[in-house]
Amino acid sequence: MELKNKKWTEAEFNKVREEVLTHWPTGKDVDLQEAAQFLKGIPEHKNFAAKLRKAKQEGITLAQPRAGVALVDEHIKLLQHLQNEGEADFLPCTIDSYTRQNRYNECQVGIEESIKTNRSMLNGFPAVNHGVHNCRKVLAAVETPLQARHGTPDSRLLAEIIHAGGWTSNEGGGISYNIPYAKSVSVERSLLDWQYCDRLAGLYEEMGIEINREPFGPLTGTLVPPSMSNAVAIIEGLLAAEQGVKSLTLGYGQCGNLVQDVAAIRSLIELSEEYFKTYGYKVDLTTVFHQWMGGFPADESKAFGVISWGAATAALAGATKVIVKTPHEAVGIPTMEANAQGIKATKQTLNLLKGQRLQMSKELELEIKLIKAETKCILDKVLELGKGDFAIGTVKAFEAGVIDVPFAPSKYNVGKMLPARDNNGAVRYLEFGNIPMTKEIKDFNKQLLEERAKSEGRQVSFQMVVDDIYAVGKGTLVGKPEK
Amino acid sequence: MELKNKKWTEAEFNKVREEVLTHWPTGKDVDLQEAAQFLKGIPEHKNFAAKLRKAKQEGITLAQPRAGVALVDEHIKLLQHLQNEGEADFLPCTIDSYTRQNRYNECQVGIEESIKTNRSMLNGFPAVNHGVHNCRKVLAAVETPLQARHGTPDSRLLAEIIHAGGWTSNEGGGISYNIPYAKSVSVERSLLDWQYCDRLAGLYEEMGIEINREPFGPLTGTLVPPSMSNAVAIIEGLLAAEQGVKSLTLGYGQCGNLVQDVAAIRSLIELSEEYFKTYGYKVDLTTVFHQWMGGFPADESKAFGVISWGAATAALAGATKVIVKTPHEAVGIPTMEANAQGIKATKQTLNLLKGQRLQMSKELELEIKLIKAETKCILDKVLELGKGDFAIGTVKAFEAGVIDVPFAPSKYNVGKMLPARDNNGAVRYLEFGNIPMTKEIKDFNKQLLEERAKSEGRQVSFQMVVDDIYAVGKGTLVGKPEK
Amino acid sequence: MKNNIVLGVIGADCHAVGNRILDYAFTEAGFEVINIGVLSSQEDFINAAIETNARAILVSSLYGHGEIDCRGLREKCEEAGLKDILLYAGGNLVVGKQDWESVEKRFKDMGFNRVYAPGTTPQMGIRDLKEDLKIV
Amino acid sequence: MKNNIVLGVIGADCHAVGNRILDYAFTEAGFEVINIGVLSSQEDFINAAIETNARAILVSSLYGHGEIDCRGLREKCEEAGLKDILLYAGGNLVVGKQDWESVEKRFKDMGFNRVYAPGTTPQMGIRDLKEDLKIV
Repeated sequence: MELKNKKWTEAEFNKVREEVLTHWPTGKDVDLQEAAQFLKGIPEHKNFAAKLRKAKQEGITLAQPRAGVALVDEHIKLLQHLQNEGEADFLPCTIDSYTRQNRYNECQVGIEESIKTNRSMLNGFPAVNHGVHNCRKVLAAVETPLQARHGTPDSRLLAEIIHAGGWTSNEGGGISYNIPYAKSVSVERSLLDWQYCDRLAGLYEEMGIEINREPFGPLTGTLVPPSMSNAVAIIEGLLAAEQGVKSLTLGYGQCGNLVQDVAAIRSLIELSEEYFKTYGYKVDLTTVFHQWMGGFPADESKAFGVISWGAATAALAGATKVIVKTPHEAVGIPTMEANAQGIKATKQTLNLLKGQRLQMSKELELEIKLIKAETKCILDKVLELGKGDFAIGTVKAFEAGVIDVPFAPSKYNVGKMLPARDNNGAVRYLEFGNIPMTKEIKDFNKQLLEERAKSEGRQVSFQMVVDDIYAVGKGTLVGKPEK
Repeated sequence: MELKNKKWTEAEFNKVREEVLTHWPTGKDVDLQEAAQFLKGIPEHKNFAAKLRKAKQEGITLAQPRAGVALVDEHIKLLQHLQNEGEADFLPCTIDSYTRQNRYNECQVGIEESIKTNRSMLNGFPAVNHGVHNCRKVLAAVETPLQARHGTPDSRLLAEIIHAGGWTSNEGGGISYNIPYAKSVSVERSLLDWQYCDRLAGLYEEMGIEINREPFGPLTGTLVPPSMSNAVAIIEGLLAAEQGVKSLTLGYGQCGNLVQDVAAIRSLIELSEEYFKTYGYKVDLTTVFHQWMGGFPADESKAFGVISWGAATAALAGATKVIVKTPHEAVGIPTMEANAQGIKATKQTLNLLKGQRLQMSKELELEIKLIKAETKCILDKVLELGKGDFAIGTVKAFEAGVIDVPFAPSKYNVGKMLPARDNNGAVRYLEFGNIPMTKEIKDFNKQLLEERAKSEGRQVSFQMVVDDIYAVGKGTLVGKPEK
Repeated sequence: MKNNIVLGVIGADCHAVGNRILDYAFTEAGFEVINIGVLSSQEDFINAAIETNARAILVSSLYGHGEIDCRGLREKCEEAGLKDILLYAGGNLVVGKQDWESVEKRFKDMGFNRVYAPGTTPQMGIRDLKEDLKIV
Repeated sequence: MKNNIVLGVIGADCHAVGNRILDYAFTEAGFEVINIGVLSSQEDFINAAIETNARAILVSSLYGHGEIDCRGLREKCEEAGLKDILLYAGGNLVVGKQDWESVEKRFKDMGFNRVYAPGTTPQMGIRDLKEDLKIV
């Protein structure tokens, strides 16, 4: 099938679908009509799109953890703890890394070993292996909507199973679940596979069932300049909307400078709504703010400081949802107790800040303008390369380094761009590589980084970037040279 | 001695001093000349005033816990833990409640029982009973400046002992350590006694030794409108400056609305500097921000959320120092481990926010203007009542209810004023009592509270105040009616 | 018979906020509250109880010295002729985070009828007091 | 003799940031780094080591599956003729917060020469590698 940004026909979809459902035996249990009936029976408080819309109307920020283990009953126990003790507003099913690579055989090994050793040998819930029935079992056991969170370049079978299983949201996108999560999956391939996932959501919408889709905003989670992640989010949003997605949650990962973080969320909303309008899509747009995705301090009290500051920023930015970290972040996958602790600190902060927003200032206005201008430079070029088609343009933009994600594992990412923090902790472009920006923007970024270099008595260099990566784990935002 | 806002003469001071030093046997060990020599030998990094000045120059916020136990060695162990594990920038010696009432005999009972039962039976360090020698022992054991923190209407002997003991800061003031801490000490009495403490600090200054003084900003710590606490802070600052105090730290307790909290600190700095200038005092002014002083959630993760948000607000306000709460706050005096945890969460947040300030917005500008206007209304009337003398005016202002502190135990406080939160969580005047404000200000406060009452479908009433008092402990800022 | 109760904060403790709220809540609940306020001695409580013929003494302590301050109150009440008066205590009664059951036991051993942990709502105390005084 | 080392992230793990930093740090320290990147199989590591005559294999695992992914690597190295090659492992090697000593022991039992806990700096690995390879 040839990639273009055009809604798939029924024939196109069904042809691919037939094959997709054979990827693993559990695929045969997916029946779209039966699933639609099942989904219609789910109460509104367990529908992701409906709960998000309500939060947006009330102007509040809801909290969602990450969590997933190998076995169904253990997973239910984990989610119930996060719901009852942690007071999570949304529950996740984080999918394990083998499923993300479609290595279902290895999932099976992981499941069996988990039973044998009595501890989860997988870093998430292998939903494909567990199948539709078990996904429904998980939904029945909780009182919040469920979402699959993963990092799967080819999530087609997974999407079929989770939606039929009653999970009303799927995270990911053709860029955001490929470039940061795979080494050798072409952009063309993953865009097509995610058009499938979006079309599936669109089909449900056409049957009167709301399914939320959430492109993964933070990308590599490491010093991604807001304009780069916003450009990717807007492209994924437009591609999803074309396939019929109606409930869209665009995301952004905290960088750490309050003004920049708030500006990132505001410009993401404003610019994406502009594009949706231009292209005639009617979308129920919400936003998700990811608490700090980089290195964490090992000390749990310090981790609470990082978590709470992320929660405060999400509230001040007016994000609809915040994804929560835990005090165990530095050492790996948290216990369910630690996970609940992260949610509780977050919710307390959100409640204290209910209704409070960062007010407009000269600096915030400037930052919103800058992010929008940078994002437009990228998107204009993508559209030019694709001769008016964002899907084709995206493939060419990666080839050309017009879209360039820092620290991405994918060989389809040029990797010439380099980011670093300025003196206030805002993430700027240190090397633009082939990213097309105006001279004015380039000079402004350069000037800010040279100010920092000067104040630290060193040259602008890769060591600055390394220092920034380790900085939060060591307790600061901007990485200073070792004394 | 007759109260007026005038620097005490040497004769006046010495006459009172002779008597003060007889209040408890340890008083006889205080020798001002010997103490001055000792203080001159203290390295700069252990001088409170010097470290504050450096922080102000660098634009950073430093963290200080509260802590104190009955016995010297245990107290040293506690402080060393807060310094080494908690990374506290300043150390406190919180003084026990018997000392605060000058009941040194009961302190002695507490000390003896603490030795017998092997746990602290006092809620602080009884510095007067321990005497100069032991205060110096504590100082020698740590590497940060020390400050006495208490709540003592008559702190004269305590001040003599701690400063001679090498502690270079004393918290308190004639209003702020009387009205919230005593039932039947007249304002005149405590103002005189605190003039003594200020004059003592001034004498050291004249001998070339920097002593920091810190009026206690939060007063009762419960819904105190910023203009009321700022008016008291400015009066105490002016009275201290008259007695020769050069290093002054004015304080404010977090109310919870970001814009109001930042406006409170900014207006406190601007207005007090204006007054110092008018009256010709040369003062090294710094500020202290108290993390939330009201009821805390019992859950420790939630407490971390409250603590971190306080730290973030302090940083965004640009306060020089922040006073830290602990995750044990809801249950009473914390263990040293919990105390260190509170500091670590705070310092992590401060470090992440280093250099970040809340930018000027329309709303912030308005709030600064409002707080200044309200404060001026109070101060103008105080000055009028005192016929130009702030000390005399203060006594009369309390009699008249011109200064009126909510929820204060003192019978010298009229207690007619009632505060409550508006819809955004900012603390407003619900009842002005006899506090003189312009009609415009009164109408504005009233309007904001009626907006809230309307949105909650109830009348403006005392129940609203009760709900606000419990709110943070229950997880929100504004107290909503029970459903 | 009127339901007079004496309310106050014992010892060198000056925490006034909770005292105001308890006053408000118990008054709303129909009790006649004699509020002797903060910084009150055992004698202050006993004198007020005798003067007003009170049926209960409600002692608050928020600053951790409650254990020292409350010792002997029951004995002094009996000496003063307040034979069957109810004694309640609540707040942050001891220094530090201690096992609640052992704290409660120590106060009950001292002769208190009811002992309340930090964070108890006024409603709890009102319910108990109505039960103990057999008020429907 | 050149000090060639093979660097990579094993299994289905795509954490690329640390890999870039290790590449940078070991190169700066004078090693010839053959970086096979993320999502690398045991075979990828072994093939790269044979091709470049490497003296050490540095395995990263950040996603918790390290225990499954690393099993048998030592045996496969020996089968492939890499008799004395150094095997290092580091990152978040297991799922969840586990006792570090038991984790280290399990990896050493699998034939790893050095095992690193979360949060170890590259400098620590560089120092150890220089020591193990007797580079002054």
